[in-house]
Amino acid sequence: MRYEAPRRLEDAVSLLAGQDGAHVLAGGTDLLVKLRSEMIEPEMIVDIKRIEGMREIAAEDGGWRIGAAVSGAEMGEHAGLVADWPGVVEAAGLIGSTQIQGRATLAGNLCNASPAADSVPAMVAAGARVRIAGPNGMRDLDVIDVPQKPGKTALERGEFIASVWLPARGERSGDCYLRFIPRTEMDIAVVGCGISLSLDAGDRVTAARVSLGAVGPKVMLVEEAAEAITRRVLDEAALSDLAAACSAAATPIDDKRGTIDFRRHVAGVLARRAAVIAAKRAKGETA
Amino acid sequence: MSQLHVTTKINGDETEFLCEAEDTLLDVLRDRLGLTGTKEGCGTGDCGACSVAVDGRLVCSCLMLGAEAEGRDIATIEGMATGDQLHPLQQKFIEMAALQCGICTPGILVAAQSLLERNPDPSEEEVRYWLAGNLCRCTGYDKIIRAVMETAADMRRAS
Amino acid sequence: MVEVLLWGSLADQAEGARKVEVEAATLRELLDGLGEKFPGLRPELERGVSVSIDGRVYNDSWFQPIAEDSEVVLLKRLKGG
Amino acid sequence: MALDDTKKTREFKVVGTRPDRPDGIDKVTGRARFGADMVAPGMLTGRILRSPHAHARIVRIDTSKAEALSGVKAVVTRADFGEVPEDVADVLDNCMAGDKALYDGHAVAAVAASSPAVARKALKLIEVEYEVLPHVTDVDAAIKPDAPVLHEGRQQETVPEGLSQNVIARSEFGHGDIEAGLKQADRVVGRTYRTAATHQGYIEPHACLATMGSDGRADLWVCTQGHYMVRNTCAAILGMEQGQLRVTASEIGGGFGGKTVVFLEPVALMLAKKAGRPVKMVMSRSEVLRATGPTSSTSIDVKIGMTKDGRITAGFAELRYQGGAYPGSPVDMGAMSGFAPYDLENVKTVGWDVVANRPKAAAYRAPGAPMAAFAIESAIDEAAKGFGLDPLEVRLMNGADEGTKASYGPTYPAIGLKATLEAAKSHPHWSAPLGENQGRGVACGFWFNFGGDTCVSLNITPDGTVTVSEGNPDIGGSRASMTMMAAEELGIPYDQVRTIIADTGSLGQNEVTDGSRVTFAVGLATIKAAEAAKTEMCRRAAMVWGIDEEAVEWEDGAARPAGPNAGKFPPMTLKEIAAIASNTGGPIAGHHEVNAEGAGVSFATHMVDVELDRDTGSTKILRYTVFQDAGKAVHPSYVEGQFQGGAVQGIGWALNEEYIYGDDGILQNAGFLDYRIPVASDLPMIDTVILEIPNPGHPYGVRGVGETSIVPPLAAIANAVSEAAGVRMTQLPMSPPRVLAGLQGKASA
Repeated sequence: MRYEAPRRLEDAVSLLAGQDGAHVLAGGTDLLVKLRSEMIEPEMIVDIKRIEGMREIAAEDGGWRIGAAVSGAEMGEHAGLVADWPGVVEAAGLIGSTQIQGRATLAGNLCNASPAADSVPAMVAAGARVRIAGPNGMRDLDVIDVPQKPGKTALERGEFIASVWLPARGERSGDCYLRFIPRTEMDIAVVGCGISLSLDAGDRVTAARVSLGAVGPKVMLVEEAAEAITRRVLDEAALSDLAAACSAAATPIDDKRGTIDFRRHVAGVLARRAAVIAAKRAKGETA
Repeated sequence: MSQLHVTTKINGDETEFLCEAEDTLLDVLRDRLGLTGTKEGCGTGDCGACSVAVDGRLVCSCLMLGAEAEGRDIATIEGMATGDQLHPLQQKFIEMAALQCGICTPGILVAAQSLLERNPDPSEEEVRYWLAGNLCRCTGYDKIIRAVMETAADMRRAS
Repeated sequence: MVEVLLWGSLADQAEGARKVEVEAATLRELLDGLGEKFPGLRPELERGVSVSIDGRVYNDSWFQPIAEDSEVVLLKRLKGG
Repeated sequence: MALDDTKKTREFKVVGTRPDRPDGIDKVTGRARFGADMVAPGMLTGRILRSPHAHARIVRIDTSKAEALSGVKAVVTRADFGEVPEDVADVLDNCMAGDKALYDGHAVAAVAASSPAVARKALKLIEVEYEVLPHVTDVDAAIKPDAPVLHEGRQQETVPEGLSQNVIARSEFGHGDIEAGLKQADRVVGRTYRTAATHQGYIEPHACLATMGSDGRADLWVCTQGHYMVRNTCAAILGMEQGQLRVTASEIGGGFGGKTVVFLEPVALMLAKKAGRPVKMVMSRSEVLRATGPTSSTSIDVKIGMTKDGRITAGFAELRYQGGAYPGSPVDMGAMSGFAPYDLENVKTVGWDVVANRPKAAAYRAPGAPMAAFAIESAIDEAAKGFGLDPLEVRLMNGADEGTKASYGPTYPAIGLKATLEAAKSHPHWSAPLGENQGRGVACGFWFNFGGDTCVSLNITPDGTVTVSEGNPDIGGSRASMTMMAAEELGIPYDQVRTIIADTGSLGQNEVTDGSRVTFAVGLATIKAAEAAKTEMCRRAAMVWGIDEEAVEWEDGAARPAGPNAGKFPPMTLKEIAAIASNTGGPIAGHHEVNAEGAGVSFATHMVDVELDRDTGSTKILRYTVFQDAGKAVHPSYVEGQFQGGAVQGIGWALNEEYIYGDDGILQNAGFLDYRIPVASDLPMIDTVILEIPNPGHPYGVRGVGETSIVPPLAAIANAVSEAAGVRMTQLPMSPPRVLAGLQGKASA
């Protein structure tokens, strides 16, 4: 196996394009687990951390462009990001342990293409987009379209994610990510839920995006759930419609971490709780 | 298969080593540099026994390639004391019996040091969540958490 | 003569009696005596047993004395973890 | 023999204090050397090829390609091992499969190579032809007559006709008449309880470094709870004389009973023998979970008859334990210990030892007892609360005391069960208010504690400092306790003594560090060794003073003339006597070898508050208090550490830990991600109350404490969760899906 640490984007692209079995290394917290367990036997590892810009967080069009090698811990220490997208930051800050968060990245979490990835529902709810570098130059893609099925992404040969862009956060809007795990830390999400919403002066929901993780082959955007609360105040009735819509949309499986009934039920519970927190944040109250 | 030549700094000392591309930093520390204070408990980032600090950031050395150490500044348990002067955390852990078998102790000490560098006055909950990635099976964590909080208090008084 | 209490399922191998009598002044004499008097007990004795004498458990001390009025209870071999 | 002249009423100067442990600095600086930290010149890496099937006949193993790979220095299969004595036959078969692979992960071959990478490649080149057989992993399924059979002809005479060959043995304990007892009851609680298999969860994987010369002499460096056991077992398996094999114990990174057996060691020695070079073997975490010694999964029926006022008229339990692929589950100890805290007129327990296609069970801290206590203490709690009675009062009313006939047979000497219950009743925790969705649970627990072969050698150095050599690996701070007892007995300061763990070449046979025996038995031998040294030092003083030996006694660290015609001599301190040792006959030492018997039992009561999240079924531990009898706490911090560690292993067992096998018989969670042991943020502080009811069998009254602390938590937490949920939880782990199902009224989960 070869290890390469190119300094320029173009070199990374040509390395990746020119070699079968080449894998991208950013944080490495998923890649190295697969490497050591021989689930993958890469011919080459391309470490993108020395490429200019990969480790920057920059303001752009009112939102934030986050380099693909920025770790969850670094995001948590960036005041602007935390203020605008607390949901996305807390999602990245929940992955694994303090040690894992010191390395794990949004792009890595996304490209591992696990249905239970913690940061993905939050990014989907936020309407995030990724900038992909490849042999034919750069292209942008919505985060929701990156994973296709467990372990498979939409990236072509030679392509890798260079950065993630979070749009501007509208007025009176807030986001939140919650997950259910049996312990208080360290587990893979049994269910994950990201919600981003905006409120009008009367606290009625003007826009909402609701996303669920670990309840289907890939992270899903639940239109019906957003519909259930749009143009309504988040009272008990709206919240239970939201919960019902999420439980209905969920298509979970039974596995060692949870049962179908449990995941369906908890999807509704988390959606309800996440909406309440997102609304508080939208109103500027600390949640 | 040619090995990689890596130049880095470990516990303040300029260090060079050769390693395979697939060797992890943990493999390098233990098998090539003889620094066996950093332990392997799982090899998958789930136990924290391999915790080190890289450029001041707490990470699992089993989930980092040795090659990535090029030009980095690495701190391991062996560098925590200065000469025969133990770090206050090391001293407190002994005094308060905050270890039994001791296999998790190096990882926990490195992690706790990293916490106190960022947060000189952590609450019990903050200590518990920061150390959630360092598994211990002997102590039930009680004396470890107390030792970290008392050390923080001592260091605040001393500073 | 010493009275020995056997555990429930062992009684089936000693003609159904929970309490048996054996001529013994030491642990070794006790175990040998039981084996001779009740051949059915031999498989279990060979697998190894513990013996409680007056509330304290002995595994191997052949020459541990046993008084006539000692409380002697046969136990499955006790091992720890 | 245990000394009967009890010294318990004396004033202790060192015992009972909290000095720093002697091995502390090495452990906090990373210098301490554990199993995987040793290297040797010319060392090879050993790795094991493991069966991917739960049950399969091994038709053929072709190692030729592996042997041909450059860098491979030795390949081992079962064919390399000869016939072995009957008592280690199962141990060998478990270390290296014979004609059948009996569980997912069972070792079938091994290689030693010049590097880890070559070793990994070599394993892939070994071709094994398997004839896959049907398998069974559940204990109740394994009993059915039509279940796949693992062994022929291993069924003991105690098993009635017509049951599957997988049922190995039946045992029955107790006294009185159950049926009569049940009739006297105003109410009978009868339920079936099930617990999942759990692993000891030590953070250090098994590791060893083996060297064997062509002269048949060998050395082994290994992390183990008993290097003398390793020596004897490996010698038997390899057909060596025990004296030819010297085993050195490394620091051990946790064991809890899981390192009281051998897995890698015979294979490493065989590889080293064939390769003619040292071989190091280190297990991965997945190998530790798939192929070492988890404890049994169980299925237990309990019936408790109770009168309105809380008296238990009958206690019955039928316990089915699967002990993995070989006979020897800890069901008997579960059946004997379950009702041990109680004074019962009618009690009966029946234990079934069953085999299944799972790794061979090893001991896990009070082996067999936690599961039995979970079932029995849950039923007692349900019966008491059924009559609206206070669960502590009911346990006090039925509690065992001095003179009680124990459920497993003997009459108790002085014991501390009621003292722990009284302490619990008067503790502020018992009367603290509870909030919504919160519940409080209590449970009692017991463990036998053991003695066993023990050797200690104590030497006085020329400058008068003291070294103690013991043969029991120190997991929880026992070097500190031995140092304290030696210092106490010699009347010198703690820091004048240093205790080390000696290899098998330096001391006689020592029993494994288990059975909470070390502080009891090694402590006893340390005290006797110190006494022997004192006797010799008094003799030397008598020589110098020209008086009779009998007229000299040892007091406060010095020899002093005593008795009417002893004469007036200034006391000679230990250091003064040591300085002239070579002038008065030679170096001074004391040693003691004994099979320490008569260990005292240890009782505990645990109390826990939980809070349920009714929407998700998850359980939060709010408060936890342990009340346990230690006889005499030599080093209170480490006694507290045993209480806290046992309680938290119990919390993991009760809420989250389980072996999950798929229908294909393959372990699905062979890693710390999905085998979920408690993390720091899951827990509150664990409060402890140490009670001291002296054990007559030990000079200082010491009782073993290490194991009892894991017995009550499963039941205490189940009782708390059941109260908070309003439905009786009968299956462990009480995972959120199970608790949620219980809350949603889908029968008792």
